[in-house]
Amino acid sequence: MSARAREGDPPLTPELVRRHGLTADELERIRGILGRDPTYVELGIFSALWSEHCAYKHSRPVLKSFPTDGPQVLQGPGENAGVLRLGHGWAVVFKMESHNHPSAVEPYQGAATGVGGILRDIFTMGARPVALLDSLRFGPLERERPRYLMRGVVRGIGDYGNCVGVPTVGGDVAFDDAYEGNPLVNAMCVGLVREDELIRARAAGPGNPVMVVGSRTGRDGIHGASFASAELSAQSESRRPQVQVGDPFTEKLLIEASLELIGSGHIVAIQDMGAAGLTSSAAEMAARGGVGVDLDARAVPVRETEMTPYEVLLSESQERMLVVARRGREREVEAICRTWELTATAIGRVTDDGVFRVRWGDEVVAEIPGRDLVERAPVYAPAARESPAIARLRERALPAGAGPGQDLGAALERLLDLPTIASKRWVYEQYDTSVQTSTVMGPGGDAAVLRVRGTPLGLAVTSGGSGRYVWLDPYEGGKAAVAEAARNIAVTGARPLGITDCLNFGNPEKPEVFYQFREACRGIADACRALGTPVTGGNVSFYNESPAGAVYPTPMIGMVGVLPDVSRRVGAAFRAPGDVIVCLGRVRGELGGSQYLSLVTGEVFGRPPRVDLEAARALVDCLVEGAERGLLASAHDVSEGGLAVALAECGMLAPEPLGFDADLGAVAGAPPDALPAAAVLFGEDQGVAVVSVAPAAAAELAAVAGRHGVPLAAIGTVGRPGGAARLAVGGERVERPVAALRRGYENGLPRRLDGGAGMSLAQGA
Amino acid sequence: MRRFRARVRVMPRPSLLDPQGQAVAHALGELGFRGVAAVRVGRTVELTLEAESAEAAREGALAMCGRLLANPVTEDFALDAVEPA
Amino acid sequence: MRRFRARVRVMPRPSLLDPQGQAVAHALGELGFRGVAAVRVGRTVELTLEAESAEAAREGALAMCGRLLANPVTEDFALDAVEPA
Amino acid sequence: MKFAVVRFPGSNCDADAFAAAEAAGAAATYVWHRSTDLEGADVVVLPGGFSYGDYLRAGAIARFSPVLRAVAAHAAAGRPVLGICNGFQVLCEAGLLPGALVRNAGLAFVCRQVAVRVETDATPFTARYRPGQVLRMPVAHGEGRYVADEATLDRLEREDRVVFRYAGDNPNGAMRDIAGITNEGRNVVGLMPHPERAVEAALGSDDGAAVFAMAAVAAGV
Ligand SMILES: Nc1ncnc2c1ncn2[C@@H]1O[C@H](COP(=O)(O)OP(=O)(O)O)[C@@H](O)[C@H]1O
Ligand SMILES: [Mg+2]
Repeated sequence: MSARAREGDPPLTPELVRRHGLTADELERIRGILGRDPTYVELGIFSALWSEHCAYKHSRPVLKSFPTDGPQVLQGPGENAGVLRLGHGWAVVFKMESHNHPSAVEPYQGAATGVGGILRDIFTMGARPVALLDSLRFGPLERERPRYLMRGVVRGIGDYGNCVGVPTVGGDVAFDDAYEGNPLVNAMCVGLVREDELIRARAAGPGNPVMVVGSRTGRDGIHGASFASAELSAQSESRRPQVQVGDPFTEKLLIEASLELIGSGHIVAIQDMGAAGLTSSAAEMAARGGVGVDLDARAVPVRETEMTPYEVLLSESQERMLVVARRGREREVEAICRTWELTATAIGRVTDDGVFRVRWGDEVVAEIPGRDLVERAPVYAPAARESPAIARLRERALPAGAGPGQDLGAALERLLDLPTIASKRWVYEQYDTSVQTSTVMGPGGDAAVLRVRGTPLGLAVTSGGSGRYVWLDPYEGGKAAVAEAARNIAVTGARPLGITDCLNFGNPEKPEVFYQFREACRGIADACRALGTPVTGGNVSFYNESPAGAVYPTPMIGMVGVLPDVSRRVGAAFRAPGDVIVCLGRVRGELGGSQYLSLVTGEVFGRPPRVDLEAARALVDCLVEGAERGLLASAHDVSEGGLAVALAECGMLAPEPLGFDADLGAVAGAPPDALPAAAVLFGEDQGVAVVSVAPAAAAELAAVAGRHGVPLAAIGTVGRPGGAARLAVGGERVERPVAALRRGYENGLPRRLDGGAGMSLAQGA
Repeated sequence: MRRFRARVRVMPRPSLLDPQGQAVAHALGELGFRGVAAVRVGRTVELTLEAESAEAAREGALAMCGRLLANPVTEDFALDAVEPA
Repeated sequence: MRRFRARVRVMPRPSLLDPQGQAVAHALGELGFRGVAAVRVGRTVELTLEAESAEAAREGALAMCGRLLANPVTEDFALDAVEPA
Repeated sequence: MKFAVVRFPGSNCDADAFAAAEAAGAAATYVWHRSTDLEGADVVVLPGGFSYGDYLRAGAIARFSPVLRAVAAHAAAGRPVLGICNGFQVLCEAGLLPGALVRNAGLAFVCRQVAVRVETDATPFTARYRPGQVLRMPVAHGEGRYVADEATLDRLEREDRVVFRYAGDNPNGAMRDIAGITNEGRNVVGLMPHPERAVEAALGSDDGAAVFAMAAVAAGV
């Protein structure tokens, strides 16, 4: 039997092929695999599985350079999510994914369904989701559209995560013109599983039934995968797939049902139906297991009338899972699903012929060698060339003395009010951060820390990345993204274990973009090697472009770390008046690409901060040992806004804000080589942390730092509640009541986002 | 200027999943109501407007739907009534 | 049995503060719409019912409002239309 | 002492309530919403979450679950019932407590630690507190603004049935800062803040632990 065209199918024309996002060469390749023309349904299947989103056509060879091994790795890339060993029999399962294009079109549902998808990647591994994080990029909040997008995205993430009962404990948000036409919405999920209860999504056992569990299938998001693989343009408005609507209530039931199914032993594999729906879930599960599947698409429960096999196969309706049950256990599977008020429907079987076969009742509508479908997708090696314009910007000299006669106190106030730096409370108070009662440190500081119930362990999680640095220097920027994540983990006292990533770039067919991608990945790979944090998986999101151009190349890094004893965790906020403030790491006053520089010049240029990977590693080790020995009262790393902002945050974040007195002369160097005051205060050095210690512990910390070769300078003391924040460097002095700084910092987002136009009733106002 | 009351109805597009409507339909069934074939849940916005005429009020209300009251990507709207208030 | 479409409107009691309505009124003002004196936001529930007659469909819909669709403590309801579907 | 923690489809604080009960030294069991058997429990907890997605109105659909008949009977017998967050919403929808919980005045979901004052110790869940004592507990809800008509509010105050009030920061615009109330029999208590999330210092507060430590007062019968 061979697949045949159905009546009413459009004929195979070059136009049809093009609309499926396939090239003439790719069509030839398909003919080579099939030995004939593809049917319309088969064309749809190839289009989805060979889209950039599913096939990684442009990125695979580059991704191969990532380090993926380590003694802690239980599962590297290739499964639904990566898995690392935590100890005490527990493993952490985590993954990050983008939902940029759907969120640009419909921010609320786009973001919500992004959360739903990443949750499913985690619980299909048998893990219970315990935390969500979100990394977001928008255009400037001075404009209405970015405000509208941000409100919708945050509400969508909140409504979904809150409803399923998984706390959203971290993330980051940054704003820049580069993201105005194409926001970034990246969601990360973290789960916990007993090592011996891991399950992998590999179909096995010819004769075993294949079942769909969860929601009915509608015409949602058909061609979503290929949509995600094209630039946003005026035309994409019309090509845009039907918006997918999330149903977190059903997802919650799916979580419980799936975990129970996995624990029951009645199933051999489970996979979520994400991008390209039934097609990709079935094909991938079969290819991983080296088997075939024989499905009847007409058996799939549908929500709309007169759906075609093409639509059923490519629908991206949410909250659905594909399950391979053990033969003869269909009843048991159905029964478990029924207790969770879900339906399970058998739609086919695993076969031993390796063929991906789809029927529609009696007709065979697709018949493709399964392995070829997944593994013979084309791979491209695009040209790579640095943009000379960006190279020039990078090499452009900074203003002498780091800017003309600035009022440094006013600059600090303005930095704290910048949406990128200001408190993200407006965002994270819309998220349930304490459900599941394991959040030991929520958002607001650096990484969040969760306890692992029944063990002494703490799990630290963070996500983020600076697109500016990568734009100016992709290699250094890639390193910086990983190094910053590692610092965020280490300041809590946790040891970094590994990363997931979400690589957001423009159109890889443009040499300038592919250069950024390749170099950023090289930076990430080098940093991961140096820091001992393998890459366990991730996601590539290309074609993040709008008519105004590409977004900043933004590799987002999601990192997890472990604390052997959660009671030793360290917070970012100063704790006690009189504690000694210590600066760890070498200060170089790097203002290239900094927030301060663009504040005073209105431009983004210069060499972004360089990362000395050996020093980064030493700083991590020093922080971890300092926490382990109980020496640190607080620890916070320097990032956007530099030392001055980091110190201000340490003071402001205390439940009752604490003043401080800091003289940065010691880290500025001696004249005539002393760094300019602005550079010391606002340079965004990638390798510095500010810690506070009880006076009695200062000497021991100095010894620890010495052993790790980390430069250490005592720079001041913690002041009293409601006191003044005082900074001195060279002859310059800045003094502000810490309460006033905090008002500005806390108001940055609310004053731009609350009330007024740009609200959306569709998102419940 | 006179006062009018305009009533706008905003409903999710028929082809989109409406989880809320589904849940209500399910609940009505469990409550013993027979014959509930489908439920969709949308919004009503009641506007009290100052306008020169009913026609002007109607036009105003429609413009508001286009700008704010309905999401053009996921919803349809209808103006159900414009009456003197 | 025939099919009917019944449309139910559920509005917050006038005595109750409606912050959503206020926010919409404010936003409409910012968007430049003049003469918006007040806004209230409620719910529309569209029921597709199988019933012997329009009268039976109407009765069914009213009973559903009383049991589930409206909260008597905070909301009023009205049956806006019952039409053959 | 035995707690029954009711699970509706969409409950998501069930495990937290269960753990809080056990931490207080009680036994705990889950009861699925389709069950009508409370398994001999002394105390019933309706936990937080989003029963039926909170579609239509929070708690509106869950209140018709079969288990609610058993809960109502338990309450009518004067035995303790605690509704936390979504559980409070269900109790109001079911008419076991007066008033209603509507959309937060700020129109957004809000999750943060708030200060809550205990107004009365004359309920099985507050017997271990002093009136006037201020507790730190998180709130996490989108529909937590307590509303009722003036007569009902006056009556609640007169009869000492306001159990908890927000002290200072009212996160949802609740009338008269009401965070929790009790019924005429004083055995049914509903509150929006989450005492089960404040039972260990490691979680930021252990002020809520005593809500579950009801030992002697217990069965109330
Ligand atoms: N989108 C978000 N969701 C949740 N938490 C966030 C989000 N954005 C920022 N936060 C939290 O706010 C705090 C400060 O964020 P950020 O300034 O990005 O920290 P850092 O510079 O240490 O990475 C962190 O605890 C972070 O997790
Ligand atoms: Mg940090």
